[in-house]
Amino acid sequence: MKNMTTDGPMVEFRKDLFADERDDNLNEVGKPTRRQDIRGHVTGRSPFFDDHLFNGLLHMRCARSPHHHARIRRVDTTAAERMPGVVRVLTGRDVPVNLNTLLSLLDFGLDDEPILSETKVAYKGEPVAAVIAETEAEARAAAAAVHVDWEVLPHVLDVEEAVKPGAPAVLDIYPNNKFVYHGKYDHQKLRFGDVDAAFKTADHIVEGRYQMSPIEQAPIETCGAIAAPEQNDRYVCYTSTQALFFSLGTAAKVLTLPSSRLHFIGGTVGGGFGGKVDSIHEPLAILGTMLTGRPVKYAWDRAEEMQVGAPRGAERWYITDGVMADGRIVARKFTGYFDAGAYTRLSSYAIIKGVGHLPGPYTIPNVYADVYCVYTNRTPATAMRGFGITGVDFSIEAHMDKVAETVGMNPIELRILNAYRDGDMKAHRREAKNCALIECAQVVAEKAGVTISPALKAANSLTGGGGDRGALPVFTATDSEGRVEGFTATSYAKKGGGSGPENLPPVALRPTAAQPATRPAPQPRVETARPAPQAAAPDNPRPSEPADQTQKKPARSGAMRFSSLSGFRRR
Amino acid sequence: MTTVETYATLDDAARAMGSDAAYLAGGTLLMRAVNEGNAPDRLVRLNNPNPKEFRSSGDKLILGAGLTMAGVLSLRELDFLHPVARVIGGPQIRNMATVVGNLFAEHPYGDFATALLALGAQVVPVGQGSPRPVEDIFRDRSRVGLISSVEFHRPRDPRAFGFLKVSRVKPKGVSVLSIAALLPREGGRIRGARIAFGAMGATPLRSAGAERALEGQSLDATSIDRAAAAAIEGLDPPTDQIASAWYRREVAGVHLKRLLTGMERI
Amino acid sequence: MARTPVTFNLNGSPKAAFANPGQNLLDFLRRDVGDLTPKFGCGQGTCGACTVTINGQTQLACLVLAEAVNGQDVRTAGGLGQGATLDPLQESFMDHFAAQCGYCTPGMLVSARALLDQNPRPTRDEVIEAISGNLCRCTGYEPIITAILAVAEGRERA
Amino acid sequence: MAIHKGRGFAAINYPIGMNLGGDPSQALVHSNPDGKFTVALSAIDLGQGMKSVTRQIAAETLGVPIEDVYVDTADSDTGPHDMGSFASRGTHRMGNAVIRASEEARQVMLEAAAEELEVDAGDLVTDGKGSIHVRGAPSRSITTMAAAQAAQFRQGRTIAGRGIFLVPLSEVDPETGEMSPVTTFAHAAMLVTVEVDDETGEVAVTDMQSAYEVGRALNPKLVEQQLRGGAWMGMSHAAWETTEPYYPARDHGPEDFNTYLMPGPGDLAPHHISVLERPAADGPYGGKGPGEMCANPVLPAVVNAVYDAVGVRIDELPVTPEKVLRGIQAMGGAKPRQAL
Repeated sequence: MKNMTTDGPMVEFRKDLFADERDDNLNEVGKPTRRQDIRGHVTGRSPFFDDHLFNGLLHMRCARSPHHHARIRRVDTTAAERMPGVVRVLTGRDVPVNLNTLLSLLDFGLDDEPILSETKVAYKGEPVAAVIAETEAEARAAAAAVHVDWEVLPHVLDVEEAVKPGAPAVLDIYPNNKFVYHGKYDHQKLRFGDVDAAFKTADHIVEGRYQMSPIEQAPIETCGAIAAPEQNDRYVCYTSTQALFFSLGTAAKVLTLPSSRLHFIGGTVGGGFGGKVDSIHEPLAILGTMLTGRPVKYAWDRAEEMQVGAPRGAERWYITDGVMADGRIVARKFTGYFDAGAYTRLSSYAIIKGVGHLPGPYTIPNVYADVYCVYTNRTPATAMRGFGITGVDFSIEAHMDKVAETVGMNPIELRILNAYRDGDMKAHRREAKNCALIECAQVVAEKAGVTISPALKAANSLTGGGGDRGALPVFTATDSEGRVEGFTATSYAKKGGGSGPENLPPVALRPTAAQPATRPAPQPRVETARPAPQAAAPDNPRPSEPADQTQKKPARSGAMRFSSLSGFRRR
Repeated sequence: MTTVETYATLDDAARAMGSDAAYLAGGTLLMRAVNEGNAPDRLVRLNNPNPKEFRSSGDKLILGAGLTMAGVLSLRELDFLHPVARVIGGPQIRNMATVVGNLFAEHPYGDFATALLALGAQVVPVGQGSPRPVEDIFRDRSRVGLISSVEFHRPRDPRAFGFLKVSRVKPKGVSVLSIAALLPREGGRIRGARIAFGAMGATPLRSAGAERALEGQSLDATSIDRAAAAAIEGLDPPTDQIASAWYRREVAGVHLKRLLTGMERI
Repeated sequence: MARTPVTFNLNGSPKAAFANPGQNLLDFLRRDVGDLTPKFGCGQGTCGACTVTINGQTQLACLVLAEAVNGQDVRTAGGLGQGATLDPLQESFMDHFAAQCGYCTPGMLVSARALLDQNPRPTRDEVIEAISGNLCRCTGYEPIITAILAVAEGRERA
Repeated sequence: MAIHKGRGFAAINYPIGMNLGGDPSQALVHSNPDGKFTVALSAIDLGQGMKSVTRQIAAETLGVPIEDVYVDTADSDTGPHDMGSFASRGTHRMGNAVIRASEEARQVMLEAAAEELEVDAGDLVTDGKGSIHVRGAPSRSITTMAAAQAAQFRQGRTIAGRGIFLVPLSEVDPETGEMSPVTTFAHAAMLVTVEVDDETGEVAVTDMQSAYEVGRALNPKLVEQQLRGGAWMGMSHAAWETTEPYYPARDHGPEDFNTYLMPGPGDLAPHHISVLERPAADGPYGGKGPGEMCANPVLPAVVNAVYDAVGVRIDELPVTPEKVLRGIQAMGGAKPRQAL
């Protein structure tokens, strides 16, 4: 069954496994057809965003915070505006909706991040002004001439320091530097069975602490966009985005433009690995074009890509396993801290993905997790290949090795013994299907010459699952640790909501315009939750409510709410 | 904003230099600074630099200002330096970077300069100045004028010179550290030991401890162990993205021992 | 600002354009000459995406002063192959799936061509050395090494 | 000095498709008068092969040769809505949307052919080589080009299809975490061999043996590209990469590729790959999307191998020579286990 498909190290296709679940006689699917784009790649003719030339192209570059955390007393652009070649200098005042969170397009999370910060910066490298000049060198020189009067604030860089009482507040809207899930808890919970009871019955308790590093996506093409005026009062935007309509939707929201006035072109991208989802460049490039009438390019240089571009966030995991002497894991408990950096971006979402993945590809009858999305004064984290999973898989599989050593078992046998099989109940309360972990482990053991017991060599994913293993726990221990008051579910980590997005306009829940930045705070600086108006049309006036700060806030800090699911809404 | 001045000779270029000017040779460091907006306003360059600018006089080897790493690799007279030139950057960098420019390369670069320090090389200023030891350049690079060449004596036995570069990335990676050793032997005894370390300070530095441990000794397991144990004396390792000062201290002796053991076997 | 006329050979054809003071060759080739095959990856000389040859030697266009190529012979990936006939290296990269996003590919091919021009039968280690200045984030390099060796060993056409 | 060899193992699964769903992808397919098809998408090809894999899926579904299909992506004026290329959703979501669009277009194509052949469309099959014929009677055939021309110029039909694929949005229970994260999982196992230098702490990965289960290898060479490149990235994550070498301190953040470390071509380990295919019920032709999971098993396998080699557990990535050396020194020397 071995097909040599390269001249280098071998690839084999194990067509013998799961053969009766497949029809291998297809015409085109399964063929090693050349890439459609390969000729363009080898001739250097594939059109990346920066391969579109424009006469009179202007260049944009941002002035950035040198501090981890600081209040902005004043941004002075007068010197920059007088520099050679400078056409315009943008600050937060020029951005129509200068507050966003990427996942607002999915009705997930509060807008928390300015496009160009006006009052405060929360990480080193945060942009406060954008210079537009005739050449890249002139934009660079002028960005250095933007003067900011800073008031440096205490900062926090470690996730567990950040959640201690009295830690500097990174974002005023999230109490204790923790994202709020479902309007209810300061972490995402997973509760399946009763781990504490199971620990008491276990022969061994195995504990571990694991730290994943922050990692740069490092595409060879840096992130960027070129915007230009198009006919019919529209704007065209050539972009390196990984997510065309995410970027288009974000630009429409931030610029308060109907999406029909935007024409996004991309699709040929020089590597992404998750780093080109954030839609940082498109809104500012288009805004530059709107305000100058000329084509504008905004792209990161390599240093910015590495230190300003959002990395894969670091994660810290604590794992405790209850293990029987024969190697069966009967309970597994996680405490996780995701280092989101200064703003939410996609971290809150990564955690839900990670929690849905616990306890890894194993059937364990008692599982518990508390996972925190923690704000620190670091570069905001975002997606990267393996998003939400890579770090916890590192932790789980390093931990499995400790378990194997504790019970004196071959590590491959330990995995097969505990592997999930078709019909098993997973901790997120769905049945396991289409499993293949056992077969992967067996193939590797065979290739590497690792001897495993006949019983485990004969095991498979199709049989031996279900039954007791497929049942929900008789008892699940739940708790209300980490309860948070004053938030509504719709604007936090509850995608859509039970009654559907059409008739559930998110309730306006906003920080006040001017926010104190230091702790301690007497209570969360948000308004009390109000019931969502039922079936209110977007244009209907809001039900009468007590006068509050929300109605007085300046329009640019988020008067409109936009989502891919529910469109624009006036608050 | 940047301006560029192009001259026919180094003498002309030297006259044009000033505190607001930088001399553009291979460009591998200076053009990056230009791209990043960190370079002086005036760039001074030669019209036709010679990438193989080299001559010898007796056992004196004279490497001209235009000589590139690729130029070194193309010259059989410099074969004992090929292992050094071969680990500077990647192929493109070696086609551009000059030997003299490497003397001005700041940490973590400057592995060729480390070799020149071990060789006791002298730099020859453009104009009237007399040759000065490369240490003078390291002391204050900003006050050095244009260099016309760097010169040193060919080791009588080329096997007396050894070089090792340790990097995390292979085959092209910046240094955890580099070591150059010149161990001339007379009657089996080392006379005039020079051990230089790269990436173990802001500039290439000599290991006073290792030199003392080797001087007058034969190169054997005992003297090598002593040199390794004393290697860190005279060095001032930095913490950077590649390694911490602690790590550099811990492994400096280990790598010196490996280099010297290899030289002992020859 | 005073622009400097630069006359040079690009892929065998004479070219003339004006360079800005301090402008690098990469920007000059892309914006002013119109050869988009060299790519910007770093502007620091650390990625190799802008690799070109100058008088037959690979250099990094982002670190070359544009006006320094006056009178020189510059070649880019745009000059590989002849007309519709691709260079054997280009064919081999296609056959061996040696490109994914394609962004490092032009620079990688220029380095590979320079290697084979100087050393038609390189060893695997010599191939590794020759592409060590060209970063690829997608492939893990193995297919690229395989594709170059295939041409060197004559298993690929020509 | 000694070099110690060690082996480490890890096994993982990976959720395919955007977490919790709610993320539609759309595709449009239409034919030209000469029977060639264009697939219009807003998906992104960032190297993973989106254009190529959707092209194969479209050709398979339409029943036409691959060279008769061209995928155009991404222009928001012509490509319908798509959330993007991330979260291992490209092949899964867009592949299914392309199948639906292609099925619809195929049906019109068969109806046009049926009218020309004067048979029932339900009796027609495609041969995948450019012809449509009556099932069991290959001689009663018409080329797809002729069918397309007939549709366009005689019958007044548009051979076109629309496709959308949406996994409905899942709720998440705040109390228990109950949810439907995704509909299918890919799998992998990996055994790596390392060599550890006990005087310097340097770790070299010298061999990788893997098994990846990908649902179906829609294009085996594209799958291999992902697995090989992804495993390299996993090795890189394990022992080289970090934006903050002294995390959580932000000092010494790398700003170029000389100081942001990734393994070079001289650091490669031979990677011997086995591909398993257990088709996913709702994957396009069973495909799962291998692009993200391939790096994940390498990280733990490397730390486990280092422990096997010298007895040092590295619980904080990356595995730098410094961490290994400190561990060895703390134990008073390497403690090789070689248990695997």
